[in-house]
Amino acid sequence: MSSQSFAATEFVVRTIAQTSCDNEKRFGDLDAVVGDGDFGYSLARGFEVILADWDSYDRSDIGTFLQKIAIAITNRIGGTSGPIWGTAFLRAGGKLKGHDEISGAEVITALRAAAEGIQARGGAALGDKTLLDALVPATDVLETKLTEGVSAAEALEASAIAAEAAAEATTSMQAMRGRAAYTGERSIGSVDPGAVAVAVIFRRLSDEWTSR
Amino acid sequence: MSSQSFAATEFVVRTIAQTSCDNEKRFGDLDAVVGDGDFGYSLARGFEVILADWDSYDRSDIGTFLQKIAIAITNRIGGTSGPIWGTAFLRAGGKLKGHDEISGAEVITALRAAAEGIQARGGAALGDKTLLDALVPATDVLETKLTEGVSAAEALEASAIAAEAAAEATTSMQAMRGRAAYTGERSIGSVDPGAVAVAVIFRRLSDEWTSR
Amino acid sequence: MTKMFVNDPKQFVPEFLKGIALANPDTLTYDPRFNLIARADAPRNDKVSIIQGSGSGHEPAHVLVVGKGLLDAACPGDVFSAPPLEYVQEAIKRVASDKGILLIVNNYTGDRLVFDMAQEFAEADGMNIKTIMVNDDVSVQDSTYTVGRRGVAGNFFVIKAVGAAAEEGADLDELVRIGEKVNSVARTIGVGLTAPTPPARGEPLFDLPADEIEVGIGIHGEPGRRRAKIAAANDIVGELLEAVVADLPFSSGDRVAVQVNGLGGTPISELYLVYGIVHERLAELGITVARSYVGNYTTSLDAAGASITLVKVDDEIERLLAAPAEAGVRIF
Amino acid sequence: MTKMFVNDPKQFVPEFLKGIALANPDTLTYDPRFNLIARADAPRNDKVSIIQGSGSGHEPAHVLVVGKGLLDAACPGDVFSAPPLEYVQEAIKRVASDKGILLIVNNYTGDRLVFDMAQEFAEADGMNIKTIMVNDDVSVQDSTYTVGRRGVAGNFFVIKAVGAAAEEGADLDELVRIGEKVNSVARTIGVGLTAPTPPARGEPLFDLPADEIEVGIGIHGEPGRRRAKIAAANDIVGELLEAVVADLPFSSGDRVAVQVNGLGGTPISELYLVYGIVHERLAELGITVARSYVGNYTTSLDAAGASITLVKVDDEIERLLAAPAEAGVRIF
Ligand SMILES: Nc1ncnc2c1ncn2[C@@H]1O[C@H](COP(=O)(O)OP(=O)(O)O)[C@@H](O)[C@H]1O
Ligand SMILES: Nc1ncnc2c1ncn2[C@@H]1O[C@H](COP(=O)(O)OP(=O)(O)O)[C@@H](O)[C@H]1O
Ligand SMILES: [Mg+2]
Ligand SMILES: [Mg+2]
Ligand SMILES: [Mg+2]
Ligand SMILES: [Mg+2]
Repeated sequence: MSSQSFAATEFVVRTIAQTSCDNEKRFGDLDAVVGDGDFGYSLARGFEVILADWDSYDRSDIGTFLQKIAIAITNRIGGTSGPIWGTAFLRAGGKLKGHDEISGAEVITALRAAAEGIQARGGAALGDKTLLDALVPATDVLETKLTEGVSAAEALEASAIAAEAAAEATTSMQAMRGRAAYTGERSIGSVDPGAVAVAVIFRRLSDEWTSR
Repeated sequence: MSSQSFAATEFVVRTIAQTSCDNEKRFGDLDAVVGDGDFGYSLARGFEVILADWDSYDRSDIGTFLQKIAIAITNRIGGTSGPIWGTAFLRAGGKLKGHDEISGAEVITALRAAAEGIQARGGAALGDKTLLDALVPATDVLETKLTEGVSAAEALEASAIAAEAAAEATTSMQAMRGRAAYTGERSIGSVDPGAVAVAVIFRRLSDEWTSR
Repeated sequence: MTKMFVNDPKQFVPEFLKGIALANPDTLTYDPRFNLIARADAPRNDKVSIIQGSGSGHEPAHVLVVGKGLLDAACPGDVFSAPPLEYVQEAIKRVASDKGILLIVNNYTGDRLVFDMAQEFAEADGMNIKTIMVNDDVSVQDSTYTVGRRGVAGNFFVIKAVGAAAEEGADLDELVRIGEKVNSVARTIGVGLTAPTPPARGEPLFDLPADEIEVGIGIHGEPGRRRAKIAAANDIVGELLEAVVADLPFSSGDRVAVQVNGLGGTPISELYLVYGIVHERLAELGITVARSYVGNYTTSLDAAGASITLVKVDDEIERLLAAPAEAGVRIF
Repeated sequence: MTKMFVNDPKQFVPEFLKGIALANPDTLTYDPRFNLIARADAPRNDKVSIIQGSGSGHEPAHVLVVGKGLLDAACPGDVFSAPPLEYVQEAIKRVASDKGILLIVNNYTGDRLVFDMAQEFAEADGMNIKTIMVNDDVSVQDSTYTVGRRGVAGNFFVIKAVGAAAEEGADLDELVRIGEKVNSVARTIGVGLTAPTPPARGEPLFDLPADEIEVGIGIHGEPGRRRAKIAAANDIVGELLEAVVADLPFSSGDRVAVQVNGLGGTPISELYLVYGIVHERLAELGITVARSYVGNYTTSLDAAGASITLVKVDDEIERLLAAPAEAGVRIF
């Protein structure tokens, strides 16, 4: 339970939680443009519980840990983000059940499972202007880099850059899913809050990876 | 019915009505300071009817004419001002029943009757910060001047100046009657809207008297 | 242009009264010449008829509380203005009952003057007519003023109690006794978070800075006790409740009816939050809530804010408050 | 600091829910762990239990329409957020009836996802559970979108009709039939004059210039069809009504229930003014008002604005709408 990989997993989860809490206002403002403004609030209310109860989650193995986190956030995050983020953690955890160590390839498998879970739950396709439009490109780059054999830090930095570019690119998309879809063409011209959140998280993971 | 006095009476009534309509916003703003902001609206809604139906009021004699005006405004002006201004016209008219001509002394008698009517109806004393605090000093000066034998124009100008000074002087009074009284000491520091209305009317009467 | 639903601002009152009449075709009649909303079945000679005047801008008070067990007629003036004499005289004529007429008047100079005049005229006509003055607002310490206290949200309880008693056949003197009793045990104070905007004015009645509130505000936006900085709901409600409780005073063992009344622009969620605070503080003081009312009863146009009314109840008042009633303001 | 009645903004929802519970001690129960307001007499095994989720900030929808002939439970999320899964699961557990559970869900992604998950889990537990989706908002032309129309004020009519039928003992399939029928003939459009201010945000959700309105606004302040300049009530209401009437379409000879719903910050006087316009225009079109509702039903916090809902009624719907009901939102 104190393997390298476990520490890295804890770092990732904690960074996701911390980033969500720190950016409550920013994410809320983005959601107010063509949504209902609660995205920042919802994420923060869910992830602050993760930080508060940090030591209490079952750490039998990495998969179990992620699934306990999944249940906790599904129970706390309201709105679309509860089922979406909860499903992502649940499916990623499912791929890592029993693991105490994880390889780069397994990280990619877990991320793919998360994205597929989001897709299955919410019915969104790539290009529908959701967080998938940042998560999938970031995963693609991470996979390419890890396959090339670069360091984790380098791979993570490349995927953060990809996530940021991808989040920015949602500006020109028309929302086809979620509340923003009700605004039709008026959704074009602003970034998707979920995609930005993914990019901000990848950025912070990369920035803090080496000093973790 | 087309005597000098009758024409002068019509001029006075018409000027009161016109002034009330023209100053709707100003009187309303004054009433909003420690009142409820409707004074301008109330006067204007009453007196616009007078202007609209101008030719229809019974002109058998000056007193009857004033009393018909009294009934019309009492029926139209809401709030405190309906009974107060209605009573003033009613009592003034009562003193001029059957008259086709009126002397300066009779004008004073009529104005005294109006002020007494207001006092009887609303229970206010001088110094209570109401329109009486402009009406009574203006009447006093008018009486003095007419007794001195100056021209009507000169007497009217003196009374307009007195009304203006008296209205200004209500600033330092604490309201003891009407809605402003609820604010206690907070009513000190602003003019009484009713007193200002009286001063503005006297001013306009004086300004337009010679060219009427 | 003002941000509200209005056509010609001068026609604001008649136009919304028309809407009320159209929405209640079976139970209400409307005479647009006198802003007169009356029960379709009034007058009934076996029942005293009850009239409330007052200005507009306080809806549902009073045009929407015309109905069974409440008012027989209301003839509001323009926004925030007592009705002209003619309106009141017509209302009296319209619902004149052999059993008598009761006027319920909130204590403002304009209302007093016009209802006094109307009562005098009606008495001269041989009518059996009496008046109850409502003056429940503790914001204004009446010792310093000659005009007495203002009538505010407490008028709901007076109307509800005498309305129920009138429906049971009580005579005019009995109604006056009941109404005066309810008024004597009703105490209210309000707080304004924003100023109301009269349609014909098109701008807020006064400037209330973004971080200030008016403690003790009147229902026409009249200033109250003091300007204060906006504070936590617990603190604002604490100050209001203290003023109300100390005034009667209400004390341990009392049973009360409580109203948390919205001024028009405050959502009902906030009003329930306020109610929760009031309920718990009263419990701490040993005061029991016999009946609660949360919502918009006596408003001040679109002002954000609320008032808190406590009425000390005995068996008679509690029974009359609980009696059935029907009015234009309804949910289902 | 925001100008509203609030303590800790994060506790806004639990604190007003507590107020609702304290004000209705005999009829409602409250579990603060899950924002859960339920009928004190639920579950009854001779009656299907009805649950509505949805976010907070729409009061009286939905926590204040828990009661006889309406909902059995409501478990709102935070302001404008669908409830987390746990809340819905607890609500289902709390009112589980042998006769079944009906979920009424307004069509938003968040609500759909969480209620779908909850229904799956409940079915896995062997429960008899079904869902009605409400999607009455004509503002969004659904042909261009994959998410369908939003559910807005029309949910009141679905709740009222199935609530009445459930009280009469109708089974789950019958309730689904009735609810879907009502939803299929309900059409709504709203207009926002000002933006709502979520307590935790402390500022309006979006900038609406002083002379602009949002035509077709959603109940969470979502943008609608277009920004327009503020205009006379006749013009605004004309545009809204045209959109609603053309959509079903409603036509001459139809009988309708009409709701003029306030978004929270608009006084009831203005809503009646709007109702008057709607009533007269419908009459011109040969459409008869069978029943009218004017007031705050499905709000958007403190936003000024209104929505207009038309429901084409037949004898069955009219009877169910007229059936008696009791809820936390009440007047007397
Ligand atoms: N159907 C969907 N599938 C995946 N992600 C979605 C979907 N709908 C919305 N999202 C994401 O969720 C974000 C908004 O989350 P949130 O504010 O919690 O939703 P809401 O308030 O609309 O319920 C969007 O920015 C988008 O990235
Ligand atoms: N009791 C009174 N007697 C005489 N004049 C009064 C009295 N009360 C108020 N007024 C006058 O009426 C003016 C306000 O009139 P108005 O706005 O119509 O009254 P309200 O709106 O308070 O009913 C005050 O400025 C004052 O001059
Ligand atoms: Mg959102
Ligand atoms: Mg005034
Ligand atoms: Mg007034
Ligand atoms: Mg949301």
